[in-house]
Amino acid sequence: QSGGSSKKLAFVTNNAADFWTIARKGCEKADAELADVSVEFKITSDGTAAEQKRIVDDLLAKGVDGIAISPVDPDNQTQMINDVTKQALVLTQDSDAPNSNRAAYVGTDNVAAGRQAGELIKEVLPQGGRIMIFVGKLDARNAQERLQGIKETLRGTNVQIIDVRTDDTDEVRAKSNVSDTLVRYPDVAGLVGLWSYNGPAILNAVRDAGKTNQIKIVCFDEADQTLAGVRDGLIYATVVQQPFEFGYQAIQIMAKSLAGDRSSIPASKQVFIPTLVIKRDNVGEFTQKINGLRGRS
Amino acid sequence: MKKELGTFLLLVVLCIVVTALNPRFLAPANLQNMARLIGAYGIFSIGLGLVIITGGIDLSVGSLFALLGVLLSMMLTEWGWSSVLAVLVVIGAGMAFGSLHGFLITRVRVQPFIVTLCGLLFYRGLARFIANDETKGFGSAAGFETLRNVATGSLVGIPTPFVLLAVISLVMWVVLHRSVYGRYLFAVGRNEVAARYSGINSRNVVASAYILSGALAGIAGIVFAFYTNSISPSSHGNFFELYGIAAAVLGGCSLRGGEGSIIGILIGTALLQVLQNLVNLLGIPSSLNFAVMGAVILIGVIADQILQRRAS
Amino acid sequence: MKKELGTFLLLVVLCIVVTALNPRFLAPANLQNMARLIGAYGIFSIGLGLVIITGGIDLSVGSLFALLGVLLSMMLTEWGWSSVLAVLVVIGAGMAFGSLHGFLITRVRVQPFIVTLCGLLFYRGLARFIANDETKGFGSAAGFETLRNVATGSLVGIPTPFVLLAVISLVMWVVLHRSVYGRYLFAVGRNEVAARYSGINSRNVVASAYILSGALAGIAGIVFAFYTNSISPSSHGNFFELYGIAAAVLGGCSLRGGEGSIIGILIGTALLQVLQNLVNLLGIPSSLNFAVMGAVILIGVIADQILQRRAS
Amino acid sequence: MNAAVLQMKGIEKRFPGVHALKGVELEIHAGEVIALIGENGAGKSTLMKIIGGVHQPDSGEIFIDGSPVVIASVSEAIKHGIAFIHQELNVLDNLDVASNVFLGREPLRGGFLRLIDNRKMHEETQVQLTRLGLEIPTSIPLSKLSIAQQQMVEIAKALSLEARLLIMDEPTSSLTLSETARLLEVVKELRSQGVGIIYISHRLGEVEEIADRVVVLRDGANAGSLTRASVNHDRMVKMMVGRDLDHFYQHPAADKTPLYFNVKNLRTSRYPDKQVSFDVGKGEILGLAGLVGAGRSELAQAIFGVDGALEMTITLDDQPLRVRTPQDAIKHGIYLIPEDRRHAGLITDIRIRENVTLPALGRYATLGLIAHERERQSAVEMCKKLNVKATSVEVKTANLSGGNQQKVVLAKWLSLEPKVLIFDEPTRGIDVGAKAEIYELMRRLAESGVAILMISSDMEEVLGVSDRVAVMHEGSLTGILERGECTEENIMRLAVGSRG
Ligand SMILES: Nc1ncnc2c1ncn2[C@@H]1O[C@H](COP(=O)(O)OP(=O)(O)OP(=O)(O)O)[C@@H](O)[C@H]1O
Ligand SMILES: Nc1ncnc2c1ncn2[C@@H]1O[C@H](COP(=O)(O)OP(=O)(O)OP(=O)(O)O)[C@@H](O)[C@H]1O
Ligand SMILES: [Mg+2]
Ligand SMILES: [Mg+2]
Repeated sequence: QSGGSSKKLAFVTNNAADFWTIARKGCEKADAELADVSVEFKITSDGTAAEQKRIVDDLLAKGVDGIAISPVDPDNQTQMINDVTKQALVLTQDSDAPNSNRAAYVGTDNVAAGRQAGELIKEVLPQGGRIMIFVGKLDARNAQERLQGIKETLRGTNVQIIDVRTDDTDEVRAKSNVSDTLVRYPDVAGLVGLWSYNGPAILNAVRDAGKTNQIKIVCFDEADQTLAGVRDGLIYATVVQQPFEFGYQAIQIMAKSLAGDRSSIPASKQVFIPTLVIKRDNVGEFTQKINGLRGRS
Repeated sequence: MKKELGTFLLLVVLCIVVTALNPRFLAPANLQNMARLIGAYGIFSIGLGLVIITGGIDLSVGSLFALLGVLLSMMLTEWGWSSVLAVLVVIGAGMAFGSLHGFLITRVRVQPFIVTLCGLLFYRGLARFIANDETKGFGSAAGFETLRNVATGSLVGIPTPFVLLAVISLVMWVVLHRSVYGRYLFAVGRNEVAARYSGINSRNVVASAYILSGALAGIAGIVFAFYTNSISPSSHGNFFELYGIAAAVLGGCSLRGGEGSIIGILIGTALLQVLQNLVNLLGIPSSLNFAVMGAVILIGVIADQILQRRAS
Repeated sequence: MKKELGTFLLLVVLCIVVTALNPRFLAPANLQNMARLIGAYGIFSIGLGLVIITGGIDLSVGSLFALLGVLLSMMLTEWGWSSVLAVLVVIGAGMAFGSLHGFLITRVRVQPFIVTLCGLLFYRGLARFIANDETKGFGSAAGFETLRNVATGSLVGIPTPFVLLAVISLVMWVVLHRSVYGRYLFAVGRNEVAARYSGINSRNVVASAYILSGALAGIAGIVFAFYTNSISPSSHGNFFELYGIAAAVLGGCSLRGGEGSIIGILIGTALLQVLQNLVNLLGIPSSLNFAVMGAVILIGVIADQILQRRAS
Repeated sequence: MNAAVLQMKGIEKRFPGVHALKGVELEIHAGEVIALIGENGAGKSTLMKIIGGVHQPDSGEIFIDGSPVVIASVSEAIKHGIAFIHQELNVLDNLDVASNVFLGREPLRGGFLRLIDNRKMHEETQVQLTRLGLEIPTSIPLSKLSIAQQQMVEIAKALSLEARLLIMDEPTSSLTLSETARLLEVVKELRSQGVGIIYISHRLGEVEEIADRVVVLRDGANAGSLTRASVNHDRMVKMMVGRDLDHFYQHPAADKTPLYFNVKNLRTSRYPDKQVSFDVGKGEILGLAGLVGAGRSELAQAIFGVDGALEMTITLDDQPLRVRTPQDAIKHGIYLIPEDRRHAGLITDIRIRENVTLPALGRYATLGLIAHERERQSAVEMCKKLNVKATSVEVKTANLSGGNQQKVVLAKWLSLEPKVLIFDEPTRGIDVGAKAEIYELMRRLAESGVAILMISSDMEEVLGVSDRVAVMHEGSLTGILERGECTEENIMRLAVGSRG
């Protein structure tokens, strides 16, 4: 063994979206900063708990010291996480399993992010109106929390949620869902996309229908087209997380904890990384930053 | 026409019912949306149909869309290639993969299911690797607006994918139902041995079906890439092979080979798209989307079977 | 054994290579993990193999896992049913769906591909509807720990799914390779007419294969439900039918029917699982996961073909 | 009173567009052999399929042992003690010989588990094979057997049923003389045991030998019957065809160019250590005789490039040829008419027209597009020439009678302009009238300068048609007989392996 007491850390995603490529940059930065640590970045290709369990099992078999995982289904993976904590340090990131024995959670408060989106909708539709929400899968935790946040904020206002349309992460369906909505509800005032590809899908469909000026769009995450849409004023705003921080913080915290330093874990065991609202005024600056993180000029 | 009749009637009945429940079904905007999707799905379903007629199967198209989409985006936006070149490369790549499948199936004699299953896995992995798991897109298509218009624009109000499909179907109809080559496809699919004894180079015929399917997948891949304008390598095109195979089979192609028609495939494709459209248009909860699709197809096919049996 | 030999050799070679690269491959923990997964996948792959031997196909198992998993969770945690009853209901439901498939295929004469494709769509939709698009699970399994242990625990260090698979394979081996019923499966799959002319009730034989497959899917469904402990109705079991079919086909079952063996299916399943394990164990980038799987399978099958041809 | 084992009254059967059976009557007693004869498409097989539970009659009555029955399925027919050897092979090529013979009634052990008693099955199969003189292992898969051997397996299967009524629909169409003789012995033995046998054949010699009574069908109706005493060849022909047939075989003076088509040192993978060399003259018909499994079909396939010969030198008109695939062969004007019509000869699921034109489709096409009318006319013409009985050329080939299917196979090839034509069992299942026409056609082709190699198991045909006869035994050529030396005895002597 060359590294002597070098610690093996792993970062496990919940799917293969490019959200995670930014988190990966954070991991890599931390990895570079920390001499006695090696980081493995594992992507859960098909986004299922089954695959995640397999990855974790294999990691343990390899003798990993710490895992930062984004559980696909926290409630029901609690048991698994507890099992893992017997052999390695576990952080949850991106989505939390609060009832488990994980050492800490690093990530977004998705309900709060949903509330932010709700506020944005209220802002852009002061007179109220009917809106439709789009997402890949409704049984995903972050989808439900974001939706919950939106619903909370819009309760009692004039904004009415027609329905939630799912597309099973099929981008073609994501777009045709929007097109069909525009046909079915010609009076629809706002469209909300909860997952990263929903933003571009909404934008493209609205553009095809020639309704860019009538319909207000609010979405999540920082897909290139979403940012371009914000810049061009076609999308009102997007709520973004800071996955870079997920990766960076998670690795840092794990490394410190394994070295015996528990000071970076607060008593609540939750390290919230705030979500940002990107509108036309700050989109340029944000785009630049994100492109830098993605290694683009 | 006999075998497609049931599916066709089902399609007509569905359209009437949906129109009755929501007249917006016939709104120009809706028809355009549907036509665009029927165009895109129809193009590659025809390719799959040809392969199925030879008694084969192609599971790789969905992954191929991801791979070709990623490549297209990179060629146009990152490497600055010209539209024409990029299109040629994409279609050429589709054909190259098709030839590879054909070669493995006819010369190395690996089962089509395995060859194309490996394709499904491999191309997806390759797409993700090339794209480095990042979503690719075309931004505002600066510099290749023409290509985008050809791929997803409209021609005198008719979506170009539909126009493309019309042209392709016409050509393929002649090829399949009127040409010597088409006859050979059916012959090889029905009875490869007898075809060989009749002097047909059955290996080349089978291989060519995969090449054609690859070319059509390339064209459809371009359309899909511009339609979504965003290609996430891990999910773009997932399950599309199933839709294509389903369209072909619904339209009367038999997986045992030797049966099928272009018109049938078109009807099958249209049926699947109308079903998708209907769920949204009638405001059926998305969660029931699949259930409705499954149930309607099954009922239609059963009714068809019973009618056909009564007729004979 | 001849047909499975190639896949078997590939499996052995892979295991040796992986062990050489990372000796932890043979660590008890790793072997246990793999055995557990081989058990779960093997159980339903055997069912799919039977169906494929009759010349059919079953695309619905993945969705069935979602539906049965959701039901199981609700029965145990929401409706407070006893473990035994819940298990019986799940397996019974699997058999009921299997009978439905068998009925539609043999009596109404709808193609197996269509029937089970509709199943794939319908059961998934139903699962999502019943679960109201919420993820279901078992929490800490209070009140049915025994069931959980039976489904995913260990027996003297051997994971129970593996034990289950061993028992099921043994039984199914006798059934398929030693009993009259098994003989009829092969007969019907190769030439239904000839089988009928020999006085075999081919419709019942075919239908029974789907029922058996349904029962095995029920058992596997319970194992998977407890393995993941979380059933998200929209994605639980996605693509599993493909893995099962791939295992069977890799193990020598032909989609044209009439060929296959239990041992082959087991080898095929093991191969797919080792491939998955290998990607993680060797630290291959996840994005290349699929690509590696596809490439290894293809290379193995090609090598097998070439060897077999040289041998004859 | 001795009730008939089986009695059929007023049987009617229509298929779409075809009135196949028109009030047919048939009666058979225990220990009786009835020969059922008639032209191709007369309705023989259809009538038998009604007895066997495959088809249901539109009207009419069936009595077994005097009581009326409805035979709704094959398994019911089996329960009534009816065994059926179908005209077309119905074997499972993924199973071995014993499994085929006992399919559907495997000897059991292991009680409720219903396990197959393999040992017993193989032993009993061996008994049946020995009875038929078939020397093949009981554990060999059927896919490794020649058509004739598969046919023998199917016969063994029917015999082992120990039925009271045995239906044999052209059992000997692909068998050679010695197997046929053996089979007829077995039939006689069964008759003496009280089995009722319905025997269908176009080989009238066999009929004369075996039949207690001959029942003739013509166009789906009874055309009379002959008692044992009054059976003779001409009378049977007249009843079948409705008129006399003269000139059957013709041997014109062989006006041939020798050594036109030359095959040297041919080795097939089946018999890798045997070499075969021979030649066929331009304008000559060379008969190729031998017992079942002698390797004649393999030889033909090797020449045609189907099964890649291990070694082979062919010259045509002194030009050496390279034949690796059927396309090569066809390019050089070498054509093979295969013996297995349902497997290699025809695509039974497509129309007659499409089958007939398949080998030369390019001829009916301009720029790759098929000229439909030209194609149809040509198909109609060929069918008329060979007297194919079908409502139109648009009928699915599968719906034709066996003999008519064989005619379509011939029609596929005879419209081409071959230099070398290899026939493998050309008249399998073809009725006497049509046979005469086919022989005439072959002779005309030969006269026009084609070299013809005719593989046949029908001794009459070999003797009647060939200019010379080559004989094979277990992969090697045991001799070539000139016209004058061709006798049944000489051929048989060579066929069993003693060199001439
Ligand atoms: N399944 C079917 N569908 C339509 N027509 C059929 C079918 N089976 C037989 N026929 C027709 O019924 C007629 C009688 O056929 P059958 O097979 O009984 O003749 P056959 O006397 O056995 O002739 P062969 O000597 O050629 O075997 C033929 O005209 C045939 O085309
Ligand atoms: N695909 C095969 N694989 C292995 N052996 C085969 C195969 N096909 C045929 N054979 C064998 O080749 C031998 C020669 O068969 P072939 O058909 O050439 O004989 P034949 O003289 O034409 O006799 P027949 O009258 O039975 O057709 C048969 O005994 C058979 O066992
Ligand atoms: Mg007949
Ligand atoms: Mg032969």
